[in-house]
Amino acid sequence: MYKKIINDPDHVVEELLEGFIAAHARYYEPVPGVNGVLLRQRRISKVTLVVGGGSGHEPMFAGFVGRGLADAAACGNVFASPDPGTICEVATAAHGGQGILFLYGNYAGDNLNFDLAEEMLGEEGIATAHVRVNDDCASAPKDRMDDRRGIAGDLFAIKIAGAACDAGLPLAQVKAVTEQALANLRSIGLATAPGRIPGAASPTFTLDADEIEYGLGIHGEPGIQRSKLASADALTTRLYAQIVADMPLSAGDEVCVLVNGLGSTPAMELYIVYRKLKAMLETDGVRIHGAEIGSYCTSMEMGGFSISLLKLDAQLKRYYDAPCYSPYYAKEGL
Amino acid sequence: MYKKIINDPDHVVEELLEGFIAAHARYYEPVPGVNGVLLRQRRISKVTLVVGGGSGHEPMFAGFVGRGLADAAACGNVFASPDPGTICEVATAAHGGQGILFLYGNYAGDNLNFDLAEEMLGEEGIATAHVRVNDDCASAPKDRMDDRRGIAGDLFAIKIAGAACDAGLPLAQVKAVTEQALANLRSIGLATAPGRIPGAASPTFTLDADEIEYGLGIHGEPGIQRSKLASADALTTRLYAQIVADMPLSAGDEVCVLVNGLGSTPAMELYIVYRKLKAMLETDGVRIHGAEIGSYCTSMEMGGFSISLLKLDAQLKRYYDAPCYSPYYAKEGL
Amino acid sequence: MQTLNWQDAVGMLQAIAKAIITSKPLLTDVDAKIGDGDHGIGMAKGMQKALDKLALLPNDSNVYGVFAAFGKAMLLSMGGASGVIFSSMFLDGAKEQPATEALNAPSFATMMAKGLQSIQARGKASIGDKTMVDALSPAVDAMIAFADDGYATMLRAAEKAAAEGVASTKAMVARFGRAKSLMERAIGFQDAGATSVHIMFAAMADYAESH
Amino acid sequence: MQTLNWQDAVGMLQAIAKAIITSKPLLTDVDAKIGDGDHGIGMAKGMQKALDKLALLPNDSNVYGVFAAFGKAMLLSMGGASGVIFSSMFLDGAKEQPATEALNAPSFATMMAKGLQSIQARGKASIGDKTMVDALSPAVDAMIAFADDGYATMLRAAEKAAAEGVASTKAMVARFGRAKSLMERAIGFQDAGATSVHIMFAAMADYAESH
Ligand SMILES: Nc1ncnc2c1ncn2[C@@H]1O[C@H](COP(=O)(O)OP(=O)(O)O)[C@@H](O)[C@H]1O
Ligand SMILES: Nc1ncnc2c1ncn2[C@@H]1O[C@H](COP(=O)(O)OP(=O)(O)O)[C@@H](O)[C@H]1O
Ligand SMILES: [Mg+2]
Ligand SMILES: [Mg+2]
Ligand SMILES: [Mg+2]
Ligand SMILES: [Mg+2]
Repeated sequence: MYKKIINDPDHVVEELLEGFIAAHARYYEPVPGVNGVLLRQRRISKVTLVVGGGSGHEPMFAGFVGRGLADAAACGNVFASPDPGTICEVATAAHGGQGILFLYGNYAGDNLNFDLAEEMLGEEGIATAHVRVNDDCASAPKDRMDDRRGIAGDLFAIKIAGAACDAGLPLAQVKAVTEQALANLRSIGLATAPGRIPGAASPTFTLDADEIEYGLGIHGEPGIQRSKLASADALTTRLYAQIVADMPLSAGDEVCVLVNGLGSTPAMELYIVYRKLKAMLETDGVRIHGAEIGSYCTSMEMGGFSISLLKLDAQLKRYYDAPCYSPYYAKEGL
Repeated sequence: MYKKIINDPDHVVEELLEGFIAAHARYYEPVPGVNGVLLRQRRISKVTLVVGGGSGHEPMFAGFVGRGLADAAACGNVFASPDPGTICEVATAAHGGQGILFLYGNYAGDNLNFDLAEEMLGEEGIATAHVRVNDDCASAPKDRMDDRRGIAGDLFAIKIAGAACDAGLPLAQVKAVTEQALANLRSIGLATAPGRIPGAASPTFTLDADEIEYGLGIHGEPGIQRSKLASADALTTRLYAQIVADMPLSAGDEVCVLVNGLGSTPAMELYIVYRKLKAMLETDGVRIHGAEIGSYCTSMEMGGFSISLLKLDAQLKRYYDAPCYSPYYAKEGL
Repeated sequence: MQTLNWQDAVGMLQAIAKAIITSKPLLTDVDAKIGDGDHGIGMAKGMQKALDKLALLPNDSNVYGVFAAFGKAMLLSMGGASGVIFSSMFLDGAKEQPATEALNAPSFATMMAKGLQSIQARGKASIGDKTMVDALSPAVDAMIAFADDGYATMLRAAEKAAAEGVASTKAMVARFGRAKSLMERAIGFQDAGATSVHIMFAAMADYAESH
Repeated sequence: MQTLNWQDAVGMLQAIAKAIITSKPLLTDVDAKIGDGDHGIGMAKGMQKALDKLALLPNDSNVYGVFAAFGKAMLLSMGGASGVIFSSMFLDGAKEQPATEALNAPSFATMMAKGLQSIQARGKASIGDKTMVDALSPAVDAMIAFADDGYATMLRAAEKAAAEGVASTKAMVARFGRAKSLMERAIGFQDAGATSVHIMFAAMADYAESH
């Protein structure tokens, strides 16, 4: 059993959320009886944004509940979608009367559970819609976009969707804006070390001393190739090439960039990656409008990182620039 | 050699800072020729706060350059104090004319280099003072406070000192306020896994599968005891007891709390620790005024965490509550 | 065992739950190979909650109610793909059925067939997609084929069919779940959910043979 | 070698730098035991910068200038405790000295003694505190004692004294540097900085004996 600072592997999510909500009590309140996080000062005259998914990716998802971001998060067990009962409770508690957009990663488990929850809410007359984040361009070929997983790009999806809700758009339009963000969003990552699930006897995969898993998912799903470790610049070059092959960029384009650490990779390394990414974007004549560097979407001590690029249009840029605040993601107005 | 996403171990700090300043270019500018970070929109009619120390603790120190925080950071190599030339260049570039407070951890290397820099600045007629952070109550007995190391509590010291500078206090008073913060600040940590210095052949220490290093420093300095891993609640209880033995708390006291991850420990575990800490403080009748949970002061993939408690008085509370903004530490005004 | 009464249903479902809980490490290992390694954790958790539910369930004699309660407890506690999929196996065939004090083997087979239908409607997986359907679908076929031979024979046949189904998943590329991104690299490994289905049928067959 | 001229000073300092760079892993290991494991990295980096400096240094014949330049390059590149401490060893005894084309052994010993003095003024460490002073102080004593016997004898005596100094640190509890928080747990391990001092004197003695 790997060393974990926990009490009981079967109760990590409950205890994590208890600590999380207590630590940020100024901003959050619990949803009685289920694993969820609710924004205290939520606006009611707008579409409600509910995010969620498996736990173990902290600060994703609960850390992006905040002003200008999500109104609530429904939290599953480690690496498992929340159940439909949890999703319904959280959504009902958060609902401001203008309908609910569910935003979550495109995984079989999440899809099934959120769909069931939408069915249940629909029976109660609550308008709902969903957008499934599918930014990981390593997870399926381009002609099977619906099969792609959601990874760290979720951060940008939540940012845009949250701002669109705050702008007062109706549900269908919030959904359309969020889908536009996804159409312009690509991510790809690699791992140097596996994650460690509380209570699991072994890590999520094993790698030799000089190996990396290229294109892997944030639950340790194997990627598209097991490769050799290379320099930060070489790895970044390879990942960038793969993204632009999938979503071409032209000189004059503007992007937002996310270099996301998967858990145990030091910020030092993420900045070294960003340094190279920036150089390549500059060479290609692409302007970087915003950059987020940090471990926003993690995988239980996994080592490695992902890169996400969000290609901006005027609308996406406006929503990206809107101020927001959560303990993990604060943006001053511009 | 451990897996690192770097290019050349001898240039990690330069490349890290290049990426860091570029990623947050809205806020930061470089100090030509040396490893330093300078706040762009620094106010000049106030005492200048310069922090610094060895690199490898990211986001500490550079990540706490910001509005209401530090004006600049002087960055050494990994786990080594910056040299006096670097400190002088950074301080001179940041100086607003009202004198400079240097705030750094109490380590032989930092003390020697910052002292030399102060000598050099003094020769140029610049008023300087320093405060050495010594929050780690595991690093020396109470009758040898001057021998204690600085660890994650640095965050609170920077927060208070930055607010005191912003309040327009003269240098001597900024120093006095910061010393008062340190008098009321205690930290203690433990490690479950060692750090990995880029280029080093082996980790900073080794631990058996069920061992922890109790009371260790943020460079992997051995602690006061090698113990067995226990539950999060048991470990937290032990650390809390050690802090209150050193700095007694009474019912009615108010504190700010920091649960700091050392690098690879998931936020999940930090919140589980906080949950217990909060319960114990409540039992003791101590009010938690603010809580920071995150990996603010890291140690190159080290596993484990530390707890810091800042006992508030009216003045410290006012400065803690002042708004601040850096990409790693944003506080809205209350 | 000719018909299944309330007590039998509870006993058989308890046997299923205990078998899955015991197999937690195995299921986790199987899932770790081509998935995310949590299948054993999620299933064991759901089974524990379902056991807790059974322990509190008032005996109203309605057999369908036992299966529905068991499935509902799984649905509301497991999460994950398997939460919906595996709870449907018990819940969807049993819910909204008229109360019955004794379920005969053909009705049992029908209930499981409905569960399978619902699973396929929700999850969209067919035979050959490397999911639990590859074990459940042949098991349901076997149940229907042997329904007239009584519970023991029917369930043993289903168990054998499920075992073959599990083995068949080794050769498959996954079209659902986390393993699908692996493509050809998934070949050679059996599906975790199918493995659970087989464990469940083995427990049912054992129970039927000894009661 | 009776006196040390500009070329000798460069050659000897190059020998020191190369010896430290070669010993980087050793020094790092020694520091890792009771410190933070970076001593070899910092020293090697400083020595490389000092080597680079020497390579560009115009030959103005002033021997003290070579030592001062070497020390200054260390000071401005190393950081850490060892940056100030070890640069002082060369810089503080040499700076502000009148230019000299040939340094005799007694003057060399005096220069090193001044360096030691400055190190102790800055770092506050005395003999017995488990620092590089435990190697440098006896080495300086030996240099003064053997200064009249010429460079080779003087430096070999200093090297031997430094070696004994290193050995003596094993029994000590640290009062400075990161090892001090270890208290009794530091006993049994030698000090990293003292180890560097010995390596430097060994390189100097070898150089003097072969030139
Ligand atoms: N669409 C689907 N239809 C049927 N079964 C599925 C489907 N998706 C996944 N499964 C089953 O669920 C199993 C994985 O369960 P589990 O590991 O608990 O969930 P997750 O994939 O969310 O981690 C797979 O082995 C597969 O048998
Ligand atoms: N105050 C001091 N006086 C003399 N030498 C010291 C002092 N503090 C530290 N040292 C020396 O520096 C060495 C450590 O150097 P190094 O590892 O490079 O720096 P750091 O301790 O900053 O990591 C110690 O082994 C010791 O010999
Ligand atoms: Mg899962
Ligand atoms: Mg050091
Ligand atoms: Mg799984
Ligand atoms: Mg050291």
